Amino acid sequence: MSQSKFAVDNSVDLGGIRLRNPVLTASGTFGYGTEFAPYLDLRRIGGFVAKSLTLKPRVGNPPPRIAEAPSGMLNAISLENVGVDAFIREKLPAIPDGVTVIASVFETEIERYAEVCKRLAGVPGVAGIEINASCPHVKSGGIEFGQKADLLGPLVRATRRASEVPLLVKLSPNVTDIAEMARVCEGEGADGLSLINAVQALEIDVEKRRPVLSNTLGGLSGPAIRPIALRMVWQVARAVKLPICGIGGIAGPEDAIKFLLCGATAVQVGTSNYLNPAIAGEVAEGITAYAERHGFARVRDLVGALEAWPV
Amino acid sequence: MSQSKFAVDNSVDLGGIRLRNPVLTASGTFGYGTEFAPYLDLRRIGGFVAKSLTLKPRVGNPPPRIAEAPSGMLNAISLENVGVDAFIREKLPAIPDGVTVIASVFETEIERYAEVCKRLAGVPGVAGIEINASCPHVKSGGIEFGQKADLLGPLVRATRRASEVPLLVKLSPNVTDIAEMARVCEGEGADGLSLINAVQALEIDVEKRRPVLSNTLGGLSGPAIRPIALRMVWQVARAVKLPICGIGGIAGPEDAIKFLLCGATAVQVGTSNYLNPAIAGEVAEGITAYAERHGFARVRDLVGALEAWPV
Amino acid sequence: MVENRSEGAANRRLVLRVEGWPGFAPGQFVMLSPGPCGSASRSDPLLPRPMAIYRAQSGEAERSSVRLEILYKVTGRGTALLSGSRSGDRVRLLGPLGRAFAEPDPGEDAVIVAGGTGIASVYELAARLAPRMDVSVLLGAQTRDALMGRDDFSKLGVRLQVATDDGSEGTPGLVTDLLDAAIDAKPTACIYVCGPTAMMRRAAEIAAARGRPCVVSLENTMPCGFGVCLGCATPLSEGGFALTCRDGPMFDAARVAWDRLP
Amino acid sequence: MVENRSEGAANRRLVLRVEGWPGFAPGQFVMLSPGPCGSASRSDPLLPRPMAIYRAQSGEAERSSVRLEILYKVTGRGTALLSGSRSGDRVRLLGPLGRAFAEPDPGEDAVIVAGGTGIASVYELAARLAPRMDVSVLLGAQTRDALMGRDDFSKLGVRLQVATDDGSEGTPGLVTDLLDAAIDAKPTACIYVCGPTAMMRRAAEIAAARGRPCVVSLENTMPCGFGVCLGCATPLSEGGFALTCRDGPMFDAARVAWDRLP
Ligand SMILES: Cc1cc2nc3c(=O)[nH]c(=O)nc-3n(C[C@H](O)[C@H](O)[C@H](O)COP(=O)(O)OP(=O)(O)OC[C@H]3O[C@@H](n4cnc5c(N)ncnc54)[C@H](O)[C@@H]3O)c2cc1C
Ligand SMILES: Cc1cc2nc3c(=O)[nH]c(=O)nc-3n(C[C@H](O)[C@H](O)[C@H](O)COP(=O)(O)OP(=O)(O)OC[C@H]3O[C@@H](n4cnc5c(N)ncnc54)[C@H](O)[C@@H]3O)c2cc1C
Ligand SMILES: Cc1cc2nc3c(=O)[nH]c(=O)nc-3n(C[C@H](O)[C@H](O)[C@H](O)COP(=O)(O)O)c2cc1C
Ligand SMILES: Cc1cc2nc3c(=O)[nH]c(=O)nc-3n(C[C@H](O)[C@H](O)[C@H](O)COP(=O)(O)O)c2cc1C
Ligand code: FES
Ligand code: FES
Repeated sequence: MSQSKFAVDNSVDLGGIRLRNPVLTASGTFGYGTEFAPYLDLRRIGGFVAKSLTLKPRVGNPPPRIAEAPSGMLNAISLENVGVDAFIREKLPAIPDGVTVIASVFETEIERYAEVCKRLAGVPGVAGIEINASCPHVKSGGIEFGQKADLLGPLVRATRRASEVPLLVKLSPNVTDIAEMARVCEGEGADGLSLINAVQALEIDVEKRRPVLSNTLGGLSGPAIRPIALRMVWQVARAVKLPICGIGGIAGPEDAIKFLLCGATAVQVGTSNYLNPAIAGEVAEGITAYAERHGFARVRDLVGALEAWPV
Repeated sequence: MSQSKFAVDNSVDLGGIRLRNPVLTASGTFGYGTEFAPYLDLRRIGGFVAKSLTLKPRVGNPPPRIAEAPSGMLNAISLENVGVDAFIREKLPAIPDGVTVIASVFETEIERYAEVCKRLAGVPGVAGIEINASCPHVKSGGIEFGQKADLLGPLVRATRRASEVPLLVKLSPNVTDIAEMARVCEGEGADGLSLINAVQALEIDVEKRRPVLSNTLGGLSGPAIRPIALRMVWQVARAVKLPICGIGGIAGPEDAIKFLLCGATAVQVGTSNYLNPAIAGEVAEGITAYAERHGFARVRDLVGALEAWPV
Repeated sequence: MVENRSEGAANRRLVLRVEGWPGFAPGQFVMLSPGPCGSASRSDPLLPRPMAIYRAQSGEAERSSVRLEILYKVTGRGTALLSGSRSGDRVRLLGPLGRAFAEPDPGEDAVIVAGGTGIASVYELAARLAPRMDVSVLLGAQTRDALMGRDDFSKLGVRLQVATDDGSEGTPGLVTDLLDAAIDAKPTACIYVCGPTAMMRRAAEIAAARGRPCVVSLENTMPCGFGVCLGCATPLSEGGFALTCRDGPMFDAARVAWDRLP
Repeated sequence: MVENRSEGAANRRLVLRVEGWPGFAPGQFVMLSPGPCGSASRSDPLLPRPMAIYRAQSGEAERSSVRLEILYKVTGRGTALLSGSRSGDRVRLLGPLGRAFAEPDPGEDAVIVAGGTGIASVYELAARLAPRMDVSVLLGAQTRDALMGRDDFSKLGVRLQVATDDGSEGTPGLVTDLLDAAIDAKPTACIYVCGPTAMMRRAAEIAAARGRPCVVSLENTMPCGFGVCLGCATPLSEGGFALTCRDGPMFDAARVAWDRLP
């Protein structure tokens, strides 16, 4: 282990998206980027994934949309967003130069997913597209696209065809076999995988004797899900060759490093942005410091650098 | 809401197992019962589920077997137990009269599961059998019995035939559709369902750059998983008529009440027993106090007493 | 943390020394860590708690640091943990956040109606308006003990009236019962309201019936406080939602879809 | 909590007032909540921390309460949180747990070897054996500053020797380097060891080579401390595992499968 200081190369390549460093921020937790300007110089991080977009602007669920949980929170925001056209027209231009933006897309039908991707294709400033597969497939009675291989496959195929932009697929954790879903995406030509989305969960108000969320169910995020996310990233890294963006409960540099060691090429910070809007920058700098301390000249050499136990 | 004090009827019927009150303790977190005698009068709780038994005594994984996690812990104890015969011969007789004991069974093959159930059948003091379906099915390369309907169905069928004792099936949370697994168990004649078992997870030691657990993967338990467990209990309660025993992160009476409101007939306290060996008694008494305060004459009237949000 | 003392009932006053404070406008709030930040991080409870800025006084010596006061009530886990913290502890704070109360139109007076912890949101408004116009303040609480900030308000030179549910101080009953008479006395007043939802709704109805403009300060679960999580939706009467943290917490009462508040 | 003060380097001394303490035997431990128990429950960090009972003195007035002392080192989150707690705070404690050190056979002397935080586990043993036999205590630490409990041991009337890695106190080097000479001086001694695994292993090897009985006090992650979670397995040379908390933490060194310790 080297103690000498040298310039660490922080850059990584996430399925064709070249990132200054491996720390992104997660869709839905970073607005459209500009909200963070007072707290964080966006050039300190690798980039951000914008709030998921639908074809038309949508309003979300009635309140309460949020419930606190042990080391986590539940949200049921639903589809609320400005719509893809307003994003391109108003939100993208407001983002400073030199900031990598990944657009996130979700819809209720495959054709609509593809149409949103088409509109994003070739728009300057869109470095990549992330397909949020955790959206319920309306015709299948609430099951998410990301929960069934035969819904996910066609979705990836259609969105792959819709644009040349690097395509990440964001996987749902609410599955028996995450590796199977990853293989489906790889087979259909995705450039990378993001995982995990929030875990389906429920919180109850015992005094009112009803679910806290007006939507009843919500997505659990935050440190509570981190060990689950790490497991899934580790499983997926062993199942496919695609680069992985690790997500789930990252609250500091150590957490991000765990994902890298498990095989993630980059990470996304989610819920923690709310608690400390500068956290993603601190995570990026902490990774560099760790690489220095442990003698890794390139942060990408940390990816998958996990030692196994003797069997 | 009545403020008057009256004698609350705490008893519940869990698939033919009559319980003094709805609070059990979870398999693997309560040893064989006697370990808790210095801290908790076992008559304060509804009963306990003993450590899962295999046909022959087994030793578990090498250390480290435990990793701490945000609001939870990971364990990879594996199959360590005294074996069904020693349980019947030595452990059961040591348990004081009037304490309801449920035996838990796990094995790597269906025939062995059934054999353990046969040996437990008719043994005085065994009030019920809980089938731990979270055991990897050896021939299917690590997938758990509880993760695939066509492994789970035959398992429930065989163990159902092996004894007349009330049969609970403990479900794995590592599935896409927990309701489907519940329906399989109902179809095969189970008397009740216990859920959830620990969630498959991974924790990394960044300084050693290796998994904390010698087994790499472990089961996440504790408050972190409670919102996931509540969601699954709620889903299962809407899918089947079987009574449910709710498990996952219960740390106090409020948590147990959440499970009852979601449709669980009884609950099991797990990890929290380690932090406070008297907690299960406190949970039981807290439920009674809640019922009194909210004017429920019978604790079982709390089961499923959740109000829905207006749609 | 400079001080954290009981103010009667479950109420407490927190005094923080804050460096680099940019100043604030009445009605703004901060996000406060749920309990002190100890020597190591803990992820439970996770979310920061929104708390109105009661008032902020410049430090004597150092220009950049202020004494920031917060009046809070212990209601759940986060506020209970906060109540256990002591002088010398550190808390994490983000703010000031949210929009300020809109000032009354020229020539208008102000009637401020506040109940429970809502009182903490309106002190600064009363303090800033009092030198410039005629201000009536109506404060409500369940009991005399639970009444926050009474003594501070009585030093402001405002017309102060109190109502308590049990009549242990001031008029027995709801503070909104005093509103009609206050409007009678100041027919051109703008009405400012902060308190429990039912109380704000009632006050808004009275103001509407009397044709007076009414501004309410709403609460909502707020994970971020600065408009990014979309968690704090307030349903609007025109349809759709506003974000309580970014578009509020102050709203024109007529814009709020009271029926669709949880 | 009566006191929580620095003892040099990252070490601290915790003094607790405990009611209804049943007494304890040398080598036993308690499970301590990771940080103080505040005014509301927090589930992170979750697990209690095992800590040796350094010593316990009966309270002057009340017979049932004792002053329980723990020497600990701040290594991670739980101990960092503990270090932030102050006099008056409450901690949750379960114990005494585990088996005691077996006494030397009649006619045997005792050589006690302890390093780092392991020193905290052997003070009471030294204190109880000293009046009855010839006791040598060899203490090791990285630096003089990091050496725990030195002054307490020097009051016990034991033969005390110190080694530090950097030579800032006593002999430079490993404490186990002193063991051979100590056995030379006391050829019939029973050897007691507590410290880092590598050090215990080395001491066990020396004891075995000299044909002396050797007892080691092992560490392990312990969620429960009373034998129910099966989380604290120590691999045995005879095959299988023992539970560190229930069957130990003291083990006959010859029974431990050192190669299979993590
Ligand atoms: C803009 C604004 C200003 C506020 N100013 C004050 C003030 O000055 N003094 C004061 O005592 N209280 C104030 N509140 C209410 C205060 O935020 C809650 O009482 C507090 O969050 C409760 O936290 P808890 O941990 O004690 O309760 P818990 O029930 O444990 O909280 C669980 C979750 O629900 C949220 N929550 C619970 N009650 C409320 C509530 N009424 N409003 C918003 N979120 C809630 C918490 O923030 C947390 O995320 C304000 C709320 C808002 C939105
Ligand atoms: C029987 C016994 C007696 C002990 N006596 C003392 C003592 O008197 N003084 C002292 O300073 N330390 C003692 N230790 C070690 C002490 O328990 C650990 O230093 C402490 O648990 C670290 O907690 P943490 O939160 O600071 O570290 P973290 O790394 O945050 O802990 C994470 C998890 O790992 C466990 N863990 C980490 N290190 C150890 C360790 N060395 N041993 C056991 N569990 C560990 C923690 O308990 C926790 O569950 C003893 C350990 C055992 C088993
Ligand atoms: C309030 C909130 C809104 C979210 N909205 C989106 C979204 O629009 N699209 C998406 O792909 N993920 C969304 N997520 C999920 C996050 O991007 C992330 O996958 C998840 O929260 C896990 O990471 P974390 O634990 O770091 O928060 C949202 C999460 C939260 C908490
Ligand atoms: C150390 C440990 C050992 C366990 N062993 C078993 C077991 O043998 N059989 C079983 O069915 N479940 C076992 N479990 C799972 C628990 O019974 C329970 O389902 C799970 O821990 C979730 O509940 P909790 O969050 O309250 O702990 C074990 C859990 C832990 C923490
Ligand atoms: S609190 Fe996050 S948007 Fe308002
Ligand atoms: S710590 Fe649980 S068995 Fe030893």
